[in-house]
Amino acid sequence: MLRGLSFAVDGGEYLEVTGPNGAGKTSLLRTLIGLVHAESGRITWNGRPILEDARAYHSQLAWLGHESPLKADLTAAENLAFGIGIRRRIDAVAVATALDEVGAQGFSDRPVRTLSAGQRRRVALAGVLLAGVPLWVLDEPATHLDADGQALVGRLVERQIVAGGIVVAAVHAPLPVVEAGTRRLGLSSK
Amino acid sequence: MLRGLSFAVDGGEYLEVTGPNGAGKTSLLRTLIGLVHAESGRITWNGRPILEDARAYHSQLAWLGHESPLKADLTAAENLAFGIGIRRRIDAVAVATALDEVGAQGFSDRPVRTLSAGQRRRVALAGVLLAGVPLWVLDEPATHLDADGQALVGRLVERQIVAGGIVVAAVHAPLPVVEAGTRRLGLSSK
Amino acid sequence: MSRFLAMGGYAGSVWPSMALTFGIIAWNIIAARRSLRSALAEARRRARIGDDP
Amino acid sequence: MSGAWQAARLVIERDLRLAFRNRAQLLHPLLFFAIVTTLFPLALSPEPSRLRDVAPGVLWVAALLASLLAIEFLFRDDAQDGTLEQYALSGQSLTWLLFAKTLSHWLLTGLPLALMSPVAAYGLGVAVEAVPGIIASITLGTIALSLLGAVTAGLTLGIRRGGAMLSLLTLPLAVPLLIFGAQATARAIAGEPVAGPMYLLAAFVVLGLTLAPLAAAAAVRISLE
Amino acid sequence: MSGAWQAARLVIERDLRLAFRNRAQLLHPLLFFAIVTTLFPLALSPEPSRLRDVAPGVLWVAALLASLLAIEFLFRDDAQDGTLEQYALSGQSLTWLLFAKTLSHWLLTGLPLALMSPVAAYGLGVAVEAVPGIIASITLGTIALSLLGAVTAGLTLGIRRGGAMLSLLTLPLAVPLLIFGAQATARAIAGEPVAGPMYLLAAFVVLGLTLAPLAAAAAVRISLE
Amino acid sequence: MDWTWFHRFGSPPHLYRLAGTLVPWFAWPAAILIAAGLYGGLVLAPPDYQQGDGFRIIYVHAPSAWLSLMAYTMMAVTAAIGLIWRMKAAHAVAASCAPVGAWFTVAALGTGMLWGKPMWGTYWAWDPRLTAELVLLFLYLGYIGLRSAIEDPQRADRASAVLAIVGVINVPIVRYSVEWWNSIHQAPSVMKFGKPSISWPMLTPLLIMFVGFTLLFAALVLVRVRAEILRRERQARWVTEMVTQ
Ligand code: HEM
Ligand SMILES: Nc1ncnc2c1ncn2[C@@H]1O[C@H](COP(=O)(O)OP(=O)(O)OP(=O)(O)O)[C@@H](O)[C@H]1O
Ligand SMILES: Nc1ncnc2c1ncn2[C@@H]1O[C@H](COP(=O)(O)OP(=O)(O)OP(=O)(O)O)[C@@H](O)[C@H]1O
Ligand SMILES: [Mg+2]
Ligand SMILES: [Mg+2]
Repeated sequence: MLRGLSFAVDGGEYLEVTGPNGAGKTSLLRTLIGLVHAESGRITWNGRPILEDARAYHSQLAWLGHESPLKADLTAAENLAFGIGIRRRIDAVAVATALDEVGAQGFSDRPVRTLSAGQRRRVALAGVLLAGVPLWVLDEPATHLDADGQALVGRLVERQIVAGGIVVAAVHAPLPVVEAGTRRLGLSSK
Repeated sequence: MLRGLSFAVDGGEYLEVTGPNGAGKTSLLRTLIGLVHAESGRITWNGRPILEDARAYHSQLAWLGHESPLKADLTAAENLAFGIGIRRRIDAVAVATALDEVGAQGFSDRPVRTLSAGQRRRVALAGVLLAGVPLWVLDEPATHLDADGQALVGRLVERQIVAGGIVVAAVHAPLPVVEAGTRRLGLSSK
Repeated sequence: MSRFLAMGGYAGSVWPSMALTFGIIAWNIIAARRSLRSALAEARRRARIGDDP
Repeated sequence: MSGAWQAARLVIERDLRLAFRNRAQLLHPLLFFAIVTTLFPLALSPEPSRLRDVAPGVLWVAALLASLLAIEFLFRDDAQDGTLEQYALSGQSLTWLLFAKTLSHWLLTGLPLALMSPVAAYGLGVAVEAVPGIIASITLGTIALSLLGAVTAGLTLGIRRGGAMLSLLTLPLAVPLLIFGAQATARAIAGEPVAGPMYLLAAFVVLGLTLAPLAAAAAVRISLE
Repeated sequence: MSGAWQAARLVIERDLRLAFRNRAQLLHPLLFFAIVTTLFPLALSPEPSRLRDVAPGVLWVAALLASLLAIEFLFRDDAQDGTLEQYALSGQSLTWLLFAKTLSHWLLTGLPLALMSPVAAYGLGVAVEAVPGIIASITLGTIALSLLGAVTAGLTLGIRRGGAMLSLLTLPLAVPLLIFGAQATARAIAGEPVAGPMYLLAAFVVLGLTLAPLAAAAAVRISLE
Repeated sequence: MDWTWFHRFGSPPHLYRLAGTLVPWFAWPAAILIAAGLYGGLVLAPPDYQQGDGFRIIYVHAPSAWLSLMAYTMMAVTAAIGLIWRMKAAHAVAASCAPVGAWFTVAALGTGMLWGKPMWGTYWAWDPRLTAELVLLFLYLGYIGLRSAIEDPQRADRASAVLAIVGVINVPIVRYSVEWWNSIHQAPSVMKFGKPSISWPMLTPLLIMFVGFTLLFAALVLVRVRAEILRRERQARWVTEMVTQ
């Protein structure tokens, strides 16, 4: 499906994947994180194929897909405490700080079931923040977000790359991120 | 939740509902179409309360929510033939034309399961077109769509209001629709 | 008195039945009043902080 | 505007096509029925005379559980992907569309069960003479169950883990069907006349046909809200 | 990086909290078990002596079906909302996380079933002396079933209507458990020694503990692809 | 016909106050009647010539069983009223009947089982009446479970109302099962009481107990109705005014 693609991303870079519907953005990202095995080609992290030590690789990355991985019956804060807790030790303060940062302080103690589409997306983004890992892979991170939320995503991405991290995101509208450090990868449909 | 809201929409008008995440856009639209009962207040269509003859009202409107109402195991064309068929008689030609219009000709005979997020959204939009009704109520119609898809949604909305129909849509980014005939309703989050 | 308590040999059934029934009645009285009290407390709490959640 | 018959035809055709595109679903209740009726002889000692004694009970409990499992899917997929919402907004009578859905559900689950019951009965050592009675009673019973299930499935739609509630709500209401159905089957096996319990089953079917679609539509509307 | 124990504790705590927030789910297998064991006496003739004869079969088939139903939910919600994907990408051993999940699943379904089995047994006319044997055999049986179910639930995750395939895959593999379990129960009821079938059940548990989490993790990885 | 009384009755503040005033008028007579019935049943009534003193369980068993049925019927009727006329107060009554009815079903089952041991030699038999009563308990549990599973009170009201109405079919089954299925019947020692031969000293306390239990039920439901109304109306002005005074 995807063919003739080759790229490398360095620390401090933001790779923006664009392309028309069905171009293969989602497929590309899922391959990058090792959920889908590429039929041919190699994906390396720090020079080593990612599947060689998948657990070590995964402990360095955070993934946000089309759907937000939240339990409808738990509150926003509980979702993060459990979801991120299995990756690294975090306390309630860290969770609250992350929820503040994404503008979720107003609804952090409500079951996710009662949140609107955009509110859920914000909670999911807080999870990415909390993971505290160098590599972020995000599929349309700004869907359902309002203008303010779009700007927020831009700021978060910027902060991550300034701190030396890497962000790979598939988007339809470019994120408001400073040009320096941003690279674009345009997929064409077929 | 929503309070102090009052508006009227006429034929040939496009009402764009905007507002931050959690402002109540989705709730407003679901109340408009009569799926949720307003605790107080009245919603009328042609001067009569919508719940007085809900079936007559519903036969005049098409609804597209956050999720696209498609069966994963049916092809795009089958989905439309069955889904719209219960509303009005349509033939294969009408279905094919509508799918062409939303740029879905390339994948109209593939099971929806294998379509990308944006491709599904296009098929759902074709369903709205095919319903052939005066009132469209759309919740974030352009999610997951590429730039070309956004323009498409704008064109479709324009055509509908030029033909004397009404479109009510909740959006985060304004749709590219000519200003004449467009009215904006900004909800503020409490 | 002890003859009354013996219930003609059926004490093992009669008294547990009475205990069960009146236990359930007592519990129902307590539960009903508790539910009213908690509803009042909840209403009061809401009235204090204003009616919007 | 499509006529009511046209709409019902499309609802049924869509469900049948989906089922045939996804064979596993079609086989599920049958398989479950087959497995339950096979497990019993394994768990009990397999003496033919004792098996024949428990045959009506085993057949009916298996049929009941198999239909019950299938009921969970009656509206679930349609609710999740928004199809039910579209039905409610289609301008057609929701009662009528749901009736069509219930009918297609029975065609896909109850009917195959009824047709397969003689095989299971044979496995339990039942004589051939009892077959018509068994098929008839299971046919009526599964129709009534599908109708009842439409109501309870509608009620449990909005609920997070509907499955649990669904069994809790459906099974008690299904108890009379089980009792009369097993009675009819037992009589059929013993060669006695089956008319009595069968009339009662038929009465449940008639009651269900008149009331269940209405109640189901009310239930679905409530859970869409 | 959280330690493995910490991670397992969080997985279990999350599942338990979700279950207690949603009581209906917690009650589901129990209710199903109660209802199935109630249906049987209704469908069969309710003579105590005949009921006692079929008691081991009824108890075990009911327990098996109840666990089987619960197995469908073992991974389903987590797969749908992306939690399983996050587990696979968490940097922790997926085998270990899924083992924790299986454990919490047993705590929520198998354990209550085992504890409730004496009540159902009483309803079927079984004497009190048989209770320890029944509890022990159902405890072992449900542990083995949960482990087995983790593998089959993982395998059927990617499938649209996994339920059908799940029963089809799990039940045949569960047949040995059913046979030895029912045998142990029958012996307990008859007052005979139960050690023989019980050792076999225990052997299945040990086998399951060593192999099932590995197989489940492999299955889940495949279905995420 | 003037329907204003109907709507006035259905207005939550009115029903709230009315229930408040009525509670003592039901509760105290209930207490007195139950005490009197108990004394009459346990002390004054002579032992049954066949069952001895064992029969005295009837004084709690039969009224509990009767309440379990009455509560369900009342729940279904008020639920139907609430559904048809969209009347919140009726839903509140229906919701209040459920826990009380469920507990008395437990009482009927428990006392029946305790009675069954000496009379039939077993706590439980799969008799149609016993089974139907057990099914009634499951129906109550289903109703309560369905309510608690739906957060939105309006939706919970209407969904559970549909269930209550569908389930009402079980009530006549419990009631008349003894007559319909003569095949697997209760032991004849029970049915003797059905005959007019039962003596007045035995019957009078039973009748007193019936009235007492019914009044008790009314009082319990009224208290719960007040709580239910408050929960539903917590945003209403009259509630805020009332609690802040
Ligand atoms: C778990 C066991 C039992 C259950 C569930 C049960 C249930 C019931 C029910 C539903 C009623 C009907 C109340 C009414 O129609 O108003 C009733 C009445 C009665 N029961 Fe029971 N019962 C049980 C055991 C017994 C036993 C063991 C006896 C006596 C040997 C007994 C004697 C009576 C009598 C005398 C009445 C009142 C008059 C009548 O309707 O015949 N019950 N019981
Ligand atoms: N399971 C599948 N079987 C066959 N084709 C598939 C499958 N899943 C996706 N595809 C196809 O692969 C292509 C790429 O899909 P992908 O989801 O990666 O697109 P995308 O770029 O993310 O699109 P969008 O912007 O709409 O999200 C699409 O043409 C899609 O139809
Ligand atoms: N079931 C519910 N219970 C309680 N609150 C709810 C429920 N559903 C939605 N809400 C709340 O109602 C408000 C409006 O939600 P709604 O989904 O209408 O927002 P929206 O404007 O569509 O937002 P978005 O842009 O994120 O889609 C939100 O604050 C949301 O949290
Ligand atoms: Mg995509
Ligand atoms: Mg919204």
